[in-house]
Amino acid sequence: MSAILSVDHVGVRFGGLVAIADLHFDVREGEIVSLIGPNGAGKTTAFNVMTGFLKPSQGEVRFRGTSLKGLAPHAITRLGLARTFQRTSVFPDDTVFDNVMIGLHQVGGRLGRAPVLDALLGRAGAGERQLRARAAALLDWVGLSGRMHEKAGALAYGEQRLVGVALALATEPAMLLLDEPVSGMNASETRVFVRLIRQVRERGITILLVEHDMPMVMEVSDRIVVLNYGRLIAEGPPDRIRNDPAVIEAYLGQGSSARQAAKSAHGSAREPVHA
Amino acid sequence: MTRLLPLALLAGLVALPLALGANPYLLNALIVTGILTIGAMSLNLLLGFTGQLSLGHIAFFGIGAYVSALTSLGFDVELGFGLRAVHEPWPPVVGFLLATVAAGACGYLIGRLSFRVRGAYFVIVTISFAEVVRLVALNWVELTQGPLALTNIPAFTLGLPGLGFWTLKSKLQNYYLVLAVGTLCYLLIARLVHSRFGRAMRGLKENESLALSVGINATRTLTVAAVISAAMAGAAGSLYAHYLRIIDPDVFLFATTVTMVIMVVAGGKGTLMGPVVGGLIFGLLPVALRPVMAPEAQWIVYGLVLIVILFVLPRGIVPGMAARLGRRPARSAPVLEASPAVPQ
Amino acid sequence: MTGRFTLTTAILLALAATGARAEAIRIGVNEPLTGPFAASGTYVVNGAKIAAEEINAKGGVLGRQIELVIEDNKSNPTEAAAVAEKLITSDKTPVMMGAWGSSLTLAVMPKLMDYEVPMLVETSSSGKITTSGNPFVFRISPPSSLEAATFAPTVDKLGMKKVDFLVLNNDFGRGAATDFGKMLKDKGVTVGLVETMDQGAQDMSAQLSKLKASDADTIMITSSVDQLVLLFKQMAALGLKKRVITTGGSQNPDQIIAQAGAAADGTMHLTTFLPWVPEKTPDPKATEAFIAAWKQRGFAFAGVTESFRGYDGIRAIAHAIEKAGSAEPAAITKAFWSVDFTGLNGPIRFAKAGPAGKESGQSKPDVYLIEIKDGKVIVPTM
Amino acid sequence: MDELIQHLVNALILGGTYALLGIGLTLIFGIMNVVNFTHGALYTVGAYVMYLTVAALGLNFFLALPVAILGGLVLGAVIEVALLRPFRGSDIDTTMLVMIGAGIILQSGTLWTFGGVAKAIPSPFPEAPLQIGMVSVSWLRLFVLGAALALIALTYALINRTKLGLAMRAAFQDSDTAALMGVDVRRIYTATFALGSSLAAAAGALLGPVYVVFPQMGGLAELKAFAIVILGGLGNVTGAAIGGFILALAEELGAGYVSSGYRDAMGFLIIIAVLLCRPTGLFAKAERIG
Repeated sequence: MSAILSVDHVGVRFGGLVAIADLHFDVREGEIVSLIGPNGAGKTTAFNVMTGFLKPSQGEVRFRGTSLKGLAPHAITRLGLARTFQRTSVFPDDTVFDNVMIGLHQVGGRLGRAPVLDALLGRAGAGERQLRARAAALLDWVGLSGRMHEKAGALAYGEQRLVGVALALATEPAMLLLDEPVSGMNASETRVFVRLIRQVRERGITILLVEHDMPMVMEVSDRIVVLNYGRLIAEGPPDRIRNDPAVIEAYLGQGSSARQAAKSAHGSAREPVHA
Repeated sequence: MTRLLPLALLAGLVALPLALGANPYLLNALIVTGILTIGAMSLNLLLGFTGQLSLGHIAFFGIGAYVSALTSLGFDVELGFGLRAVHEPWPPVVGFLLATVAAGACGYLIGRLSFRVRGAYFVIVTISFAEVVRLVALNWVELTQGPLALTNIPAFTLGLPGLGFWTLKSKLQNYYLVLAVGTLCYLLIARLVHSRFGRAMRGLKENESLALSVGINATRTLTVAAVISAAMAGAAGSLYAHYLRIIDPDVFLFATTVTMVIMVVAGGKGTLMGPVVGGLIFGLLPVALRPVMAPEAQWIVYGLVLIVILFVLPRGIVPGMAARLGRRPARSAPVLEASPAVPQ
Repeated sequence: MTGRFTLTTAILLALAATGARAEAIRIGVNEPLTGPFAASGTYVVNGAKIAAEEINAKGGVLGRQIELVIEDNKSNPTEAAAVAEKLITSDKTPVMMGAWGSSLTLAVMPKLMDYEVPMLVETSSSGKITTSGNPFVFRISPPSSLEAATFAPTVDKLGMKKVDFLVLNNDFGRGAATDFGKMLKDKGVTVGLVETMDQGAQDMSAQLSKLKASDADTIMITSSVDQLVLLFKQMAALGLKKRVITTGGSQNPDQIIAQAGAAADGTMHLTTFLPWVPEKTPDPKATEAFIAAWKQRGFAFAGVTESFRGYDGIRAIAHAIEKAGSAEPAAITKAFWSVDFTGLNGPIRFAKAGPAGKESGQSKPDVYLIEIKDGKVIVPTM
Repeated sequence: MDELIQHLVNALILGGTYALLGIGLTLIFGIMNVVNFTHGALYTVGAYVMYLTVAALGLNFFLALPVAILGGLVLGAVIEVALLRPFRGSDIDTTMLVMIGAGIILQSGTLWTFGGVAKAIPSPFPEAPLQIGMVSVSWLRLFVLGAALALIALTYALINRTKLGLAMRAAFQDSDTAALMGVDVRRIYTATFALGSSLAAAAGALLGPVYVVFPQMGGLAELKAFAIVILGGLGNVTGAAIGGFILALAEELGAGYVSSGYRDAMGFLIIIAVLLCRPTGLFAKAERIG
């Protein structure tokens, strides 16, 4: 199959610090690919470049053949590339249902031609009903129907991740970038989530995910891309990655305890974009 | 319940003059309060619903006032390079429409220019804009009469050509005019907030990155909000000009913006009823304080109340009271309405 | 404290003591008690209070006491108009005095037309006030054209050749520049720069540097006393030594001497009152009595150059009510035309001004040129 | 030519106090992320303390200056502890509103206490100016420039040469990390706000004798401080110092050669122009936003 997303020799520097150096890989249509690497390897930075939150210092990202150079995040979403966020994945003051309604922004846009005028004149009735039905269906899919009327900010961490996924799905993407989707979930929640990811893929949505939960990554991925210190060090199917000496070295080099600590502390870690 | 409160308040306001008799002093206070409340409602659209603190809001109000006044008074101005702008007086209704359009256009400009910056920069840009406009009103004497004020502004007229015009000279007529415009603005804002556009504003306010990632165009959304907000402020300014029938550059004073901000924050930013409740309280407070306090002491009270509210009811009176009564703030109302409509 | 509350209360208490409160005739007083003109407005109000107490002590008007309803217009035109409306509609005052500055008075004038209530204008100097066809306006202060005309004979004596102006950027200032400029041109004097400054401006170095570079021999300045103090200090700092003549009648030389010190030495001022030499005033006895009453209340002497207008204003209103025979707006308006007495700065007698049929009343007070010499006010001999 | 030189000298003299005003404001913003709407009120308070000590108590002019600065320092510390500390962690808009409230109270309080009549502060300097060729400068203004430059130098030394300054710079970089490194961030915040406030009070105390003292004097000063700070880049101390002189120059030349009525508009026009071309200020390094 053809590449849906091409990361073409992308480099990112913050001042003198190299966050990503010459990153180059493709994701093919319909794949589930994981982007892994020790903490600070540049995974989230890579996501931010792909979704327009950061401008790369060099190289470019192409989505379905279109260069994303210079495109604002909302414009990239409109091309069909959606993402979730590591820490702040919800609109905290709104209900779960309203969260998804906000997420359906684009779909709503297709339903009405002059949204502001329609709103002022009160002409949005039919479209609104359609949107609500769709929001309810989405929540049902991710399994949050029962939480519909709760404030999103008050949900458990794992459930907030699900809201984030629902929001991303609401944009009707062709490809989904998931940033540590199962962090904060317990084992059974993770299992449910893996099933959800597979369902998403079955609907024809390509998935690229960043994750620390290795068993989950190994289970769900078709292919894995490994980053260390901003460089690609390995790429291939799970079995090959599991035994790749460079990968083992990277993880061991950092020390497994440090890895654990980094993992559990990631809630307070600073992301470049949201810092 | 949350729908009943605005209705009850509206009914009360409609009946109020009957209860007051036509006490001109109180009516005057109510009219000015009403106009400022419309200003506060429009400010709330930006401050409350998009989370952008505009401290130059009075500029739009003042521009509306001046445009409307000049449209209905006419002017004859030398523009330099041998150009002259001469304008014959038009009816105040036209002034009102032009005021709305002109203020909205300024809102567009300011939105395009200043939404490139956020936070402190945005605040200071908006203050600067208001100050520049004030200085222009002060110094372009040929057009605005400068500090002399534009006087003899005609009172509002309603009607259609051919059917005759009805001049709103009395306080009672102006009171109902302001109430009608205020209600209209309230309804428009309510519609807007409960629409897709309103959700986009809220999304940007609560989590801008996430909002962008679901395809919301931040600059466009904020600019449109600024246009609508500015246009409403301009409409309020027009009402102000034709009611007081005099406008001077002090209409652009920072203190008036601060008054509106206090109205919004105290009432509850990001709620529909907040600015109305805050507007009524802080519009009528001076009337209550006037006999017992010097103006500077009144301002001390204002400042104290602002700080105390931020301490005690950081989200404002309306959400605070709603929480205390175990009810949800008015903004969540659509959810309650919407849920039964969702097919399960 | 400038609060009108205390003032009214004091008067109410005084009236209550005489037991005549119920039938008091109310006179609205619309003055700036806060904002940039607060000091002057307060002086005028204090002068008005002295007049009211004096009149009441002599048994009042038409056998009734008078009561001043004092409202603060906050030095703001819009507020001045609102205050006028409140005085007329809520306090039912049949006649008013106000509103100090020209911008404030002009803002009030449409309300006078709307409600047909007369107002005595005690301080404002803009020509527009009496030429716009408002028959409810009666002014005892000189418009700048009158001030300029009175000053005209002195121009030759001073040997003025070229004059620059530095004026407030409002009708008060610009009006003065226009009227004096016209008078000077008629006398063959060249008019050079006309520089303006904002009401609240503090640093006029830029304007003064420009004036310093000009070849004019005289600078005519029209502004409020606070700004004059700043100007004289900054002129001294820039080494700007030219003849300075201020106009407008609200310069308050004593405050200038106190605050600008030696920087004010040699400056000349056109005033409408001569409290420094009571014997040269039109009614020396009244002047002395007024100054005595002023000092007795513990007010600073500096204030009399402003407060006498409030004093004369209320006296003129009382005369009008007396002549009207009733406290009705229409009757008082008519009666203003027959007021005739000697005020502290000349006869108060209203002549018709403005478009025929709806003339305003303008009294013609005396105008004096004084000079500050060694920290004292003198009347220069020419 | 003489006129131009006189304008330039005027601008230099004015620029010193503008810089002082700007530095105080930008320090507070840079370190605390607070837009200080009490800055103008503190400027006014500085001037009134000066007036009280010199004119009312009859204290020596040069002794009164440190008294006014100390007054600003104490008042600033009180404001920080009472009003800002409880709101730490709130968004910038909330602290702005708190500061607006405090500014209103301070300004109206001054009006209430001292009345609206402007007060003059007598100065010990000779009335006759220093005359160099056709250019004159008053001795008082020269002293004001000197004092302002000395205070700016002192502030620089404090930031760059002391332990407190080091901690302030650490908090400026990243307050969380600074806290981890053992810096008492709360103390730094109080110190910063007090320092910024004392600079505002110093500017008021220095300009009070030059002009007159009245309750609303701070309003315009505050708006000018905003302009200066935007010009130099929010949080940039050197930028604010240079911005002060640029604003003074723009005002002076604008009033001298364009129109005196728009003198005070210069600052705001500069703000708008700067934000159009270089939103982070003239002297700011490119900053990541997101």
